[in-house]
Amino acid sequence: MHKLKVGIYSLSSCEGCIVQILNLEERLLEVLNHVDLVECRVLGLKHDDEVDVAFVEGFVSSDEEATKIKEIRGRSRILIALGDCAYSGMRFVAKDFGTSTIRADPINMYVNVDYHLRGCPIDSEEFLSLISDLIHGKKFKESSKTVCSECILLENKCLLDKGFLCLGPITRGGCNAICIANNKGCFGCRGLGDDVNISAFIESLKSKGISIPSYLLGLLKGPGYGSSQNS
Amino acid sequence: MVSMKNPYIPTKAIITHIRNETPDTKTFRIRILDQNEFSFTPGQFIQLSVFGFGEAPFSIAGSTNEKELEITVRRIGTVTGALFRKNVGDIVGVRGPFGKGWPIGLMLRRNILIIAGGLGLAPLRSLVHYIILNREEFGKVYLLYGARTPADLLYKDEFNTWSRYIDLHLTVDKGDNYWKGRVGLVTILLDDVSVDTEDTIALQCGPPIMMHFVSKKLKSLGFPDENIYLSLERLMKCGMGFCGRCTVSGRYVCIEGPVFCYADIKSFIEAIPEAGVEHA
Amino acid sequence: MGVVRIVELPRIEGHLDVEIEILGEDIRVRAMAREGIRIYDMILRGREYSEVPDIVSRMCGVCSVIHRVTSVMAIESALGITPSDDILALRELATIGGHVQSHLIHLFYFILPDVLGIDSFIRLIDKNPGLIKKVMRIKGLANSIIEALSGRAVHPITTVNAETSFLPSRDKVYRILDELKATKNITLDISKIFLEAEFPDIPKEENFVSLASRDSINLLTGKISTTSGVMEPQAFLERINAIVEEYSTAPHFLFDGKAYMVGSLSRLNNNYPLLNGSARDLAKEFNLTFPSNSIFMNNKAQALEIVYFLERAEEILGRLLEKDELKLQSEKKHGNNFGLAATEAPRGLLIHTYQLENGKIISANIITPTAQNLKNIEKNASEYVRALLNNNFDLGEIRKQIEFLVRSYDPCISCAARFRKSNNLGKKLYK
Amino acid sequence: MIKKALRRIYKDKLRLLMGRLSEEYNIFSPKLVEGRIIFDRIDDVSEIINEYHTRPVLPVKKLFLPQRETLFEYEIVDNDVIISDKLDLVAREKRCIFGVRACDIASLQILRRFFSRGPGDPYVIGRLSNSMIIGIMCNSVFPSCFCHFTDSGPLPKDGFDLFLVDVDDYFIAIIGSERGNQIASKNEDIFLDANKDDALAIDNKVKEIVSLMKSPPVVDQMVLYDAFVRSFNLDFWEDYAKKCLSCGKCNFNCPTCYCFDIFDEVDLDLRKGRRVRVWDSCHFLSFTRVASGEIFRRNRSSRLKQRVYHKFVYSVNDIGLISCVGCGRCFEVCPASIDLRDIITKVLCG
Repeated sequence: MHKLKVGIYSLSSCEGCIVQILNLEERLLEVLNHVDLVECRVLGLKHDDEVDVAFVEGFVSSDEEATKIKEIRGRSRILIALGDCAYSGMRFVAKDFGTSTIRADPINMYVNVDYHLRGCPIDSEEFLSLISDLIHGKKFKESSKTVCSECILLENKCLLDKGFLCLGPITRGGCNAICIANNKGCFGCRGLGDDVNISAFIESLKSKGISIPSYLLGLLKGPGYGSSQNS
Repeated sequence: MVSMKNPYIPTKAIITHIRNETPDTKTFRIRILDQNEFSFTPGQFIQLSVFGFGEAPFSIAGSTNEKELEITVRRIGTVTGALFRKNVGDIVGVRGPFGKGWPIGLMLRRNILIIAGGLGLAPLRSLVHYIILNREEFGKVYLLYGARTPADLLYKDEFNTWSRYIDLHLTVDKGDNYWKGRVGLVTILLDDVSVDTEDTIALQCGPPIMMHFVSKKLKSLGFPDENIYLSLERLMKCGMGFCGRCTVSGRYVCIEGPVFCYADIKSFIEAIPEAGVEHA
Repeated sequence: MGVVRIVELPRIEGHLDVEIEILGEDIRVRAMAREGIRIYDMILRGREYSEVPDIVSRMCGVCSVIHRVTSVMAIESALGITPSDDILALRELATIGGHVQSHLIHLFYFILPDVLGIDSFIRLIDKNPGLIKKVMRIKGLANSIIEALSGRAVHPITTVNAETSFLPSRDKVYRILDELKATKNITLDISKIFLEAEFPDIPKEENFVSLASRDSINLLTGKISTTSGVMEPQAFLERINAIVEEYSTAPHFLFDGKAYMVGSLSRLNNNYPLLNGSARDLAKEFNLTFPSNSIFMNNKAQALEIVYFLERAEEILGRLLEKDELKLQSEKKHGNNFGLAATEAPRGLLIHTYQLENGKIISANIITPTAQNLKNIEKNASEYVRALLNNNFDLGEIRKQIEFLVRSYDPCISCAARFRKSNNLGKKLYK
Repeated sequence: MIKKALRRIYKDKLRLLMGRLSEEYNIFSPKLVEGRIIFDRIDDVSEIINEYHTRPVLPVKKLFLPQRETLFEYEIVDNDVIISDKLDLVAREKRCIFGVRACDIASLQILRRFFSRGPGDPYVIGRLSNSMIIGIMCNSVFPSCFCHFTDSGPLPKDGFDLFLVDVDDYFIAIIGSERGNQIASKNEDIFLDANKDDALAIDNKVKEIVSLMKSPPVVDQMVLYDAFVRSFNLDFWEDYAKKCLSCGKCNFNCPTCYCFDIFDEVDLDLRKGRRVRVWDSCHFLSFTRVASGEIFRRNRSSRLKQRVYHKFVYSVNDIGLISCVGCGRCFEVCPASIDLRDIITKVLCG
């Protein structure tokens, strides 16, 4: 079988998504048995030619980067946005919905994105299932669960009930509620889930006496970023 | 103790023939291994496994008198994508048949009006074959079939044969240079035939939007609710009424359907817009 | 002779171009950070202080632990909170996990190809799978330490503090301890690759800056040691200044108007007597002497630190396990709303300062190790180019050597990038 | 007054009994795991909690229909597929589930009835028939409890082997099955004769619990059914839909929600794989999405109604039982605090 040629690229970012991939350790070796990693600056690999799959982390903050992402798209069959920077311009992490004057554009403002891997950083299990789908020619499907529903499957104690802010009910799952499992409210880094009800969430926070962070009001207007390929 | 057969385990089957129908549709003929025959009622479906990719429901499109079964598949998802990469001789898995098919008992000696859109002809093809085999058992039979373009018409090379036994009418949404037939939605074909609304059973299968308009039109023509049947499309994962994904108004499409009588659907408390039934 | 531009220097964290300009006797090297603006100092303004650790840990995917810990310590200082010794010990553990994984990435994924003359670590998958697996095992161990204490290896979820009192289960701790013991020889083995490697020797008088230590090599607290003496972090802050170079999206720093170096080598140069255990034995075995003035020794210093840190982790864990209960209650006095924390990131001295008002951040200043090193990189590289030219190296070889030299600083541009070129943001952000 | 046979078990003998049972059965019980009480396999009877004042977030359902279950594994060899059935494992395991409350026992009866339809689901039914159920009566009431309304507690009608009622220093054990009876007669040193007042004690206890419960006024279940049927198109559903977050939590911790998804997982080399089923939620948009992209319950209110109507109407049509057991877990965890009892009251008021 033809091995997929894979490139990993980064725009402005912390490169944590690449580190998350490297952190797969021996399971990465197994992946590398099935794909050809041909290009990755961090690992010293240069290719400058066509690839089957391009993973791109980071956002576009300059014209040079806009050119770069277009150049990568031009020579890749499938392009995947890695992490919150690439799919929303880091808005879900920075909780900045529309007020920023800093240029931090999601890559889908410039090119078509085939799949998103959400989160800050990406979830390595989700990365594995995406790469497995690509190897097998399947369509990758994002989790349709909310973080809240993944959390209850782990039988965690609800942080909202304890009076802490947790964005679990409106955030797209796929991370196995890792923050709540670590006793920390969901940070919302995976963006919004399907058909979430933000105004109802705000009401529910009010009734629990949890103060409403201002960015939630910004979200009500719709972030306009990170729209999923499922919708 | 538990010694029941595990109904989740598919039976192995082998692809014996693949025919291209349209650019994105193929008909697969499948022989179930270790099984001499495969009996089903037209309108029933099977769950087909492509190992590694999953399982998906497909209407049976072939004839009831054949030992092998046929399904017509459009490439849209994971399982269909994988099936399209399969070749003759490859192994797949089959469970079924599942569900209730067309109401053949009721249709005997009555006139039949079949309305199909696009891929919706697949579960009706096995019915057409059944009718042709047992032609004398039925009254007048009309088949009204619409597709997006002439290239999207399924089973084209069977039309001549069919026409000898039944009244076949075709339409396309958009014609091409060679198309001499009707252009428009399948409902326009209803204007071309004059059916006895009192003694005709109408059967339909197609995209939700088509069935929606066809149901409305049939009602306006005066068809009684009891004489209209349609095949509903829902996501069936288990096929046995357990996974809960295919229910409409609490009814399991996988066991009570996919073919439902319009009168039944009208009594559902949940609206079924594709049947033209909207409550409240 | 002209200009050589290394575009997007491979095998470092972040985007850095290096320009070597040779005009007769005049040799200039420019370290041009290319990363886009990631102005965390700005993003933080107006935020609740509780949001800061989550946001600043996103500055860097390799050293997210230390950014998180440093921000928490700076905010604690603004609020008048003094963390207990046990909390500090747990934070040191998490930090050690972060340092070891960062050093391993730097040494094996970034530097080893220079040593072996290959382009990428992944070429070894076929040639030396045993080595790859050893490195991955130790890196996995380092990550499991972070995970146990902070929930996730990249962008840790929690910081040990009195509020969340997140503690790893004893099970996890024992598993880590077992693995620490089981992998001792592997750690020594892989470190030796760098200790025995021959690196170019370019002795240069340097100003090595790090935290000053007393009992063990300090990572989280303490004064700052420079060639001009040991001083309080605040005093140090007053003697450095940020320079806006129009070609770089990261600021360049000078101390008393001079370039200086932070990082592993500075730590060992300033604290060598505290290096103990196997790391000390290894230093002797390989005749390494500190202080050392060669930047290439930074790689060996990191290799020694990996050994030292993992032994230190074992020691801390053992000590904590002996206690029936950890003291997580911190002391709280009235804070004055200004907080500063100076810590040691894997790449060297890191300073976070925050000014609060009514629980909100009104200004923040994050001074990263790489930004502090950039001027030193330029100075050192220029002199190295001169030395190479004198020895008749051609441009291709010079380019390679400069890449190696820059890489040896283990620069991290993601952290350092702060403002866009050709604007004056830097002047607003730094005094 | 209770008609079933009664025995007494002194509390200090309970672990002795469980210890003996553990020789034959794998024991499952509410157990303390990292500060939470959850149903789980226990290795040592000392882990059994016989007085727990909270309840597991996930009901006992998870032991019969696991969140994630491998239905079968397969291996592709040349052009053949070798399927290995995982049902054997289910069939072999004898289990004793201790500490099940009446509401959860009632839910198992509903699941049993549901999964016995048609060809039957051999995994769920296999586990149900291999499991001994030792229930325990609630000593206190949670704010969300209304099992009296759904006629599923505080005392279970059937579906258990033994049911313990906590009375001071002993339990009154209600013998619920022949299997329960055998356990009692085999362990005569533990199962002592009941006092003639014990039946009365149970009665009083039930009355006390019921009096504490915030339950809507009890109505005949057919009245409830009719009221729901009549209310389908009333406007108040939209008010609930405005509050609902569609987060799906109420599905996952409902003792009777059983809907699931099935998919294949496969190794990277495409040789070995498994067919897996996982719980799914009718609150998710994806639940009714078919291959062509059509979504049949796009409105939030239609999804919310699907869940509620399933409990009080569809289930009655299907298996002759309402499938709400009055545990109130769904609104205990609901971030929007949508209280099912309010819905019921609204529906009954028309």
